[in-house]
Amino acid sequence: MTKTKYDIDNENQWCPGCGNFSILKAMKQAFTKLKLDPDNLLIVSGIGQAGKTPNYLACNMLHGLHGRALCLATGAKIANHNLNIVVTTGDGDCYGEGQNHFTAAIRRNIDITLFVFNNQIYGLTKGQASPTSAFGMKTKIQQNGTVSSSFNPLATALVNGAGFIARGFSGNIEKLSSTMVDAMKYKGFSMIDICQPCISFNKLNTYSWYKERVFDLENNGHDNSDYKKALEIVHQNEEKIPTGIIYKKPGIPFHERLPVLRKQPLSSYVFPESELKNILGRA
Amino acid sequence: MTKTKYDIDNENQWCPGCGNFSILKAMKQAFTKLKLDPDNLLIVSGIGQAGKTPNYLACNMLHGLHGRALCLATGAKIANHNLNIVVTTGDGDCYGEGQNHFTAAIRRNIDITLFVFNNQIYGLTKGQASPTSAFGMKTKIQQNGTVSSSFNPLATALVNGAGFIARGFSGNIEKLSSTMVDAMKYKGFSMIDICQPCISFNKLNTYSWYKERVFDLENNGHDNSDYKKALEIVHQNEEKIPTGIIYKKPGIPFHERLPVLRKQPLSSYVFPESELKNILGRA
Amino acid sequence: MGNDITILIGGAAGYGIQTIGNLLSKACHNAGLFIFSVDDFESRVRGGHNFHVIRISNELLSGPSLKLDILVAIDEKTYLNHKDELAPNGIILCNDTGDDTKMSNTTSHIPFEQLARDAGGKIASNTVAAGVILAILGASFKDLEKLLQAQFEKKGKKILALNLMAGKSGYDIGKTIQFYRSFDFNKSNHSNVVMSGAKAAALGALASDCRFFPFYPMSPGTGVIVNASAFAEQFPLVIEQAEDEIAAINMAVGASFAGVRSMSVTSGGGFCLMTEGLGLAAMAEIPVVIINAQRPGPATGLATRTAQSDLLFTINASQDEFPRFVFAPGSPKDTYNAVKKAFHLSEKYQVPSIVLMDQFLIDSTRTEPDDLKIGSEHESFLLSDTKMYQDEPYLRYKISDSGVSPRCTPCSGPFLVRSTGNEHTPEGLTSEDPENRNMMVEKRFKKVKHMKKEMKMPSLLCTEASFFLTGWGSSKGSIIEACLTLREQGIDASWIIFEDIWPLDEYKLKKILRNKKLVIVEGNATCQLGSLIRQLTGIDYAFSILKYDGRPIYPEYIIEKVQQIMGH
Amino acid sequence: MGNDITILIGGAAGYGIQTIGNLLSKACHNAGLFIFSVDDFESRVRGGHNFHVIRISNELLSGPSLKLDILVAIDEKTYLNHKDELAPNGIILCNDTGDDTKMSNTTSHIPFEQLARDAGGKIASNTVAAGVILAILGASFKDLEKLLQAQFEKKGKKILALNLMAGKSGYDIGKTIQFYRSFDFNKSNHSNVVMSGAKAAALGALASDCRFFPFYPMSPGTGVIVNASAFAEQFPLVIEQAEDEIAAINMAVGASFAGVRSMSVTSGGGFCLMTEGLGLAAMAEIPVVIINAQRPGPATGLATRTAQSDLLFTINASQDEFPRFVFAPGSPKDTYNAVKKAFHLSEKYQVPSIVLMDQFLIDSTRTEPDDLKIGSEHESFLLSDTKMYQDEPYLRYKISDSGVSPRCTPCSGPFLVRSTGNEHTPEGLTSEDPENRNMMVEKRFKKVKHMKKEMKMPSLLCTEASFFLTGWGSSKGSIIEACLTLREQGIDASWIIFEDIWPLDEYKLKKILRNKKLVIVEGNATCQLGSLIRQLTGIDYAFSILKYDGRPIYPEYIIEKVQQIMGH
Ligand SMILES: Cc1ncc(C[n+]2csc(CCOP(=O)(O)OP(=O)(O)O)c2C)c(N)n1
Ligand SMILES: Cc1ncc(C[n+]2csc(CCOP(=O)(O)OP(=O)(O)O)c2C)c(N)n1
Ligand code: SF4
Ligand code: SF4
Ligand SMILES: [Mg+2]
Ligand SMILES: [Mg+2]
Repeated sequence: MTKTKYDIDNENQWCPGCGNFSILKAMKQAFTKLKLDPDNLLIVSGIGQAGKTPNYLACNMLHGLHGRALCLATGAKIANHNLNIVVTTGDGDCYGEGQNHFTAAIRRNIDITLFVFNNQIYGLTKGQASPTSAFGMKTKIQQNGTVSSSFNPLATALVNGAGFIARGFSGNIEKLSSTMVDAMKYKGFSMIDICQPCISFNKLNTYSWYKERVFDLENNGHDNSDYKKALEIVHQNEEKIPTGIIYKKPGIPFHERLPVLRKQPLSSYVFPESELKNILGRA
Repeated sequence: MTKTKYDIDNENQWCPGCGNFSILKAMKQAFTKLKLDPDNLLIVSGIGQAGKTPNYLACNMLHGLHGRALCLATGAKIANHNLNIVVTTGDGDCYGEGQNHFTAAIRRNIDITLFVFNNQIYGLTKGQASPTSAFGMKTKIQQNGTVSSSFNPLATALVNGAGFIARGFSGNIEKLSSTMVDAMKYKGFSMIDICQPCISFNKLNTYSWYKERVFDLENNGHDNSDYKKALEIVHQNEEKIPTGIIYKKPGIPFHERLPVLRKQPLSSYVFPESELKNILGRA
Repeated sequence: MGNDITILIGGAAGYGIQTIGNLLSKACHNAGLFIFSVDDFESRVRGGHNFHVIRISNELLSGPSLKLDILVAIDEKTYLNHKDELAPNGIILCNDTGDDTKMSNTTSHIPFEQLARDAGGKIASNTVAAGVILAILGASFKDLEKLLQAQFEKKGKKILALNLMAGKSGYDIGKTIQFYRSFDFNKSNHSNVVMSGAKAAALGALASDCRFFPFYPMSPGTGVIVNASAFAEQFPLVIEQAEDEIAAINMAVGASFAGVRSMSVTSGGGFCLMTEGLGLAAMAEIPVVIINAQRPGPATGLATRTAQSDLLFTINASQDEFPRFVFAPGSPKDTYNAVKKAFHLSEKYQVPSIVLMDQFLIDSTRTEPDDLKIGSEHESFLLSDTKMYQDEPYLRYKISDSGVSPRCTPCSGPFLVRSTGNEHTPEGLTSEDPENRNMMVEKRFKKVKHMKKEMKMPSLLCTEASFFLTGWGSSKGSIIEACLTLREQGIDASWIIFEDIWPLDEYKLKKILRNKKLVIVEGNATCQLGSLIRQLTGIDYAFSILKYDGRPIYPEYIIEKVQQIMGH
Repeated sequence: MGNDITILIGGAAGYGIQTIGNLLSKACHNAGLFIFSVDDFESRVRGGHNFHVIRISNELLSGPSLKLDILVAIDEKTYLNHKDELAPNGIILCNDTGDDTKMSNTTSHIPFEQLARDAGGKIASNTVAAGVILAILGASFKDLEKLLQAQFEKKGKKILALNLMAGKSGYDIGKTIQFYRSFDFNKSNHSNVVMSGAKAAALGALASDCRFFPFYPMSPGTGVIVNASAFAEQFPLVIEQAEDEIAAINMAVGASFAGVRSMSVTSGGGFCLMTEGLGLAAMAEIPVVIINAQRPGPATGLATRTAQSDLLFTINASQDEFPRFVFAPGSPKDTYNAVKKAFHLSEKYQVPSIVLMDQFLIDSTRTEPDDLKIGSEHESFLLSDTKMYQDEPYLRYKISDSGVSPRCTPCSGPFLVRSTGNEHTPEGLTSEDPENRNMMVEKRFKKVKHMKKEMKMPSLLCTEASFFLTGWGSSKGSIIEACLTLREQGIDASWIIFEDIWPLDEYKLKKILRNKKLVIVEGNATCQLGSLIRQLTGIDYAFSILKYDGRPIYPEYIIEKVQQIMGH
């Protein structure tokens, strides 16, 4: 592996062969392309294998609780919207425990970029079903197979007004990193749901399973400004997995919706001592 | 008002003129049509004005926490799937605090009926924005208007596989009660999002505002088995509000997905003492 | 004691009872009088039985009162529920509904609604009532006129005229009513403030340079947010309604990490949902302030009522152990100061601070001498001069003597800021190493020694007394007043009031409490402060005066219970 | 003491260390020997450094041990981390990697991987290791053969053959290694059980007629669910993964309301999210059982490690106050009984029960005499004969002397069952009336007097001793063992072990603890049991032996600390 400035001297705890390594690589490539220095980058994450990601990168890091990465990121972005914030999270983290924050972030159009490492399984806790697990998939605990149909994150995002929706595949690093670059350039909430084989626990959605199914939307002439087409694509069933930008439309990010933030980042105001004195006098 | 067997001697605490009274009436009508005795009916609710509903009805009641009615109802239904369970909840309760449970109930296809009293506002807590409040609506706290786009509950339900999706309007009791009957007859998870004017706090979405916009899908020859049509309808913007059953398709409810529940309700098994002794011997 | 009367005004929700209270309180404030007012309302928007009790005096009031000098019964329920609380010589003003069975020497029937209708609209009947009361108290019509002008100007000429007319007819009737006391409304120079706890908390946060208020609505906490949002135009503030309380606390932590002071406000059920995030703040050593505005539980309990029953929960909330600050102010002014202290110390020690309030403190309003100051609480502990980290590595969780490590914000210099809720190395990398774990637990707990020194010991009236009314938080005023009254009755009582709650120096506390007969007074059923005192010092209390019906503790209640205890 | 040795086997995650442990433990169990085994693993799926410590004896073991008689180092890290824990005369088996610098009298190099590869696949190197160890311990190859057959039969002939071959070559090498002890593997008649705490908890729930396990995965709690799910085919069980912990607790409450006993299992962070639902169960008086499987925090802390640090949080969790049961079993068998008791009493008193476990207790396995009984714990307290309610009204929250009201399930008769988390009347209608509120608070707390009588006081070895090692929960075994060892050394120690934690009768407890020199032993940094004892009785402890590095408390650790305290 070539060295990058995002490398860090910390033992990686993922299973050898895990799809996450490729995502990590794609991220480094994307940051390099964006000329984003480590000290100018904040990665916020939840708990899970995906949540460990910023531990393996030279970057500013806020590694929080299971399911709550988007809340932390939203707070940080409101505090200082000059920050470049990427959130790394898992399918359980983001669509399970944290699902309420997922739609809330979309509705706020908070200007951060979300990477969901979607291995369709709870990896770190050793293989329980996740919201994106296929209906009927068997696990140690779901011995007769899951009995819930799976959650459709991209459709949920789309119908609730998300302005940048993409899917990636850890098996195509080049493509993934270029989608990442586009997502990070987008002004507003952007998300990439990334197909990621978990070699230890997901024996159904394996590398080759994905490999056989993924195709590139761009090569198929997809017009990602077309909402109706996007709606069709997010409804596509498992047999064909479209990757690339599914939908993109410009929107007003959260920090431009509030007059106080339009002026300057919240963190950069000076303490309004005299105004305050005025008020206190009249309390 | 004519007396029904669902009446109860308890002071109603809603504001005089609130849309909830009509929903309550529609519920009584629906139960009457279904010949459901009060002692054969369980209403589970959250916290909010809508959550108070079972307090004003003769029925079995489980009045829980803000946001968690669907969880309680799911537990009760798994315990005894012979129960007839209706959930009454508000837009804040169900799409805000409790949103994660909303999609989970859909994915389980748990056989209960959900009525969301959607007044597009937090009523009981005196008028803050809710997830369904119109973008830009002003409130005491959202003084410059809300800065989040609104949540689309019906579209979210549809794209995540819900099998019975309807909208109602408190201003049309007859229609509403007949939709309620259909919803309760449906085997699986059914929901009605009910437009309900909050006269105290929502000065935008008033009775006449709704009245001008609602129309009846049935009168317009809507085929509610058509997913594509349904998808269009749930995307319709505020100017036209379709009511009636938007989408309906048969599915296998949760309690028929598990072998143990297919046999009989969980609560009606006898304690398996001898099997247990076998196991303990081998522990 | 000075001139001191109490008025209760009761009626249905939506009637505007609170508006009457506000008018009275403004009139009194303008005249330099002191008030203490309490709202009592049900968990509903209209109807039901609500009331407002306002106590007025020409001297500073420490507590509320329930001995009614004037009972204004807009509805029947008010009359029935409160007539027995009338003081000797007290008077009753009843809405005239045609039925005059209640008529007596002390009871006047006043057609509030009819007069308002005559003036142009039933809606102004609360203005009629305000007029009657102000006349009785001795205010001039000019005083009332000024107030109405200020209040209704923005609403247009018609509404203003209607209210002026309604006020006048009420005032005229009031003038005909005999009452045994009156106040001097001509004084005006004073430097008092009238505030609710909710407003004081909002101001305290602003004075601490808090800029971000992520919250999820929950009574009685929402009042603080409503008050803060009144300043959102003039100040660098973002008041953001979160999708739930979990989001609120995590958004606060995220913003604080990025350098903006943040506070969330909630009540018990919401605080439950915040406990995990509280632990994250503690583990990542990110400052955050939470107001837990208590109300009766368990669960939804009595949503619009008051309680002091989350003390032990607040101190022990969240898995495992970590230093935290807990404050429980006793009045609005104390609240202002407690919130400032909460921010200051949270930032100084990089630990979470919790301010325990309750519905009574949040919603009740009182006059206090104005010394709301802007101190140094807003000054930042963030490292701004970070040049040294160009040479030496920056360690977010550097081991230090005090346990406090250098805190920088992300992307503020040529170094990396790495925070995590997992156990971590000084660099902020997750680590499972047992030695590192020990070092980090010890680092975090090193702070406690210093934190204790920041805390005020409980206040005492005097150190020698035959017993000590011992309490905390919002019942401070009632305890003080009860104590003073008892002393007037020749009973040798003192008080011990806790405002800084956690962490306390056990040895100092033991010294203070040793050999004292403690009578614990608090708004819960299990005597939590008593348990806490025993936990910290081993010292047991002698008696407890508890109240858990969801209503505030009034001085009269304490006095009655003390007399019971003493076998009077 | 009997023949008693300890073996540590360490290597990377994913290597199958646990399988070796299981084979050893089965072989020992078949021979009527006693084991105590502990797993130590990192929060990762493969790689890193994991180890398994198994202690084997021909007598009942109360605690684990860290004095290694055999160290099996599959990787270098194991050798480096643990070589200093070797007992005198202990031996080391190292994976042969060509480098023989570590070779010594006590160290044998064994090519585990090479032998496995020779047998047909590297994957079987753990079987090689098991073979080596069993040979050293004195088992016959037949013993090993039987076990391998049972283990690999289902996996097909090829895999079975491979493992038999691998086991044989390990066994043959083992036979050549000198070791100073061996066991009798020919005994076989015994009535012991080998269980982990996780399995015991699952069995306890089944024996209590628990049928519904809604849960959200969280280490170390998930183990209980994995164990329960093994019985999902044969029993009327629904094991449902919830969308989050909030859903899990509320689903449990909903099911319990509808008449099915339910339990959820979680750890600290998930328990935080459950606290609001806990309060709902309390307010609505709906029985529910929760296992809080502790791990080090705050926040995510050390996800796969152990701690005893949620004691005070668990007792005080959720807003306001309510009766609850808290148990902290000390071994798997105790866990079985505690879970049964938790269900029984939760149903009897209609209050929530919490069982405090921890990663050490959940994951460690030990042999205990089999007396797992099915008692009356599964018998229902639900009213089934409800004929009387055809005449008199059914009052779900009827006021009674004991505080317990008649519980029926909804739709089970011609009456209405109405439950709510708001304050309510006996009928279950929400009510804000202060008298009703007082009555209901008092009704709920009436139960406590009776609840206390159900609780076991802490156990003591003897009532006179120069000091008392005082602890709770999972460290029971280590405390007992340390105590017995100290007594053998002539030190007059006793133990005091709490298993029933809350509510306790303060007076009885005071009697027991009075005038005793308490040395508190627990897995946290602030001495929570010490605080709790002081809170309940005012009695202070003399010393504390605390451990908060995320690892279990071993007897050796206690002994060392006692000796330090005594100035040895
Ligand atoms: C409140 C809480 N609940 C549960 C857990 C346990 N937990 C840690 S990671 C995880 C799931 C991880 O799944 P996913 O988000 O898909 O990430 P992956 O490991 O697959 O990348 C869970 C349930 C936790 N840490 N906190
Ligand atoms: C955990 C928690 N958070 C907040 C609240 C306060 N609360 C009660 S009702 C409500 C919102 C009600 O809005 P909605 O669900 O739309 O019902 P409505 O009153 O409009 O019918 C809130 C926030 C609560 N009870 N519990
Ligand atoms: S468990 Fe799965 S997701 Fe986690 S590191 Fe291993 S392969 Fe990757
Ligand atoms: S506040 Fe609104 S929703 Fe609530 S009762 Fe009044 S009108 Fe109805
Ligand atoms: Mg995953
Ligand atoms: Mg609403």
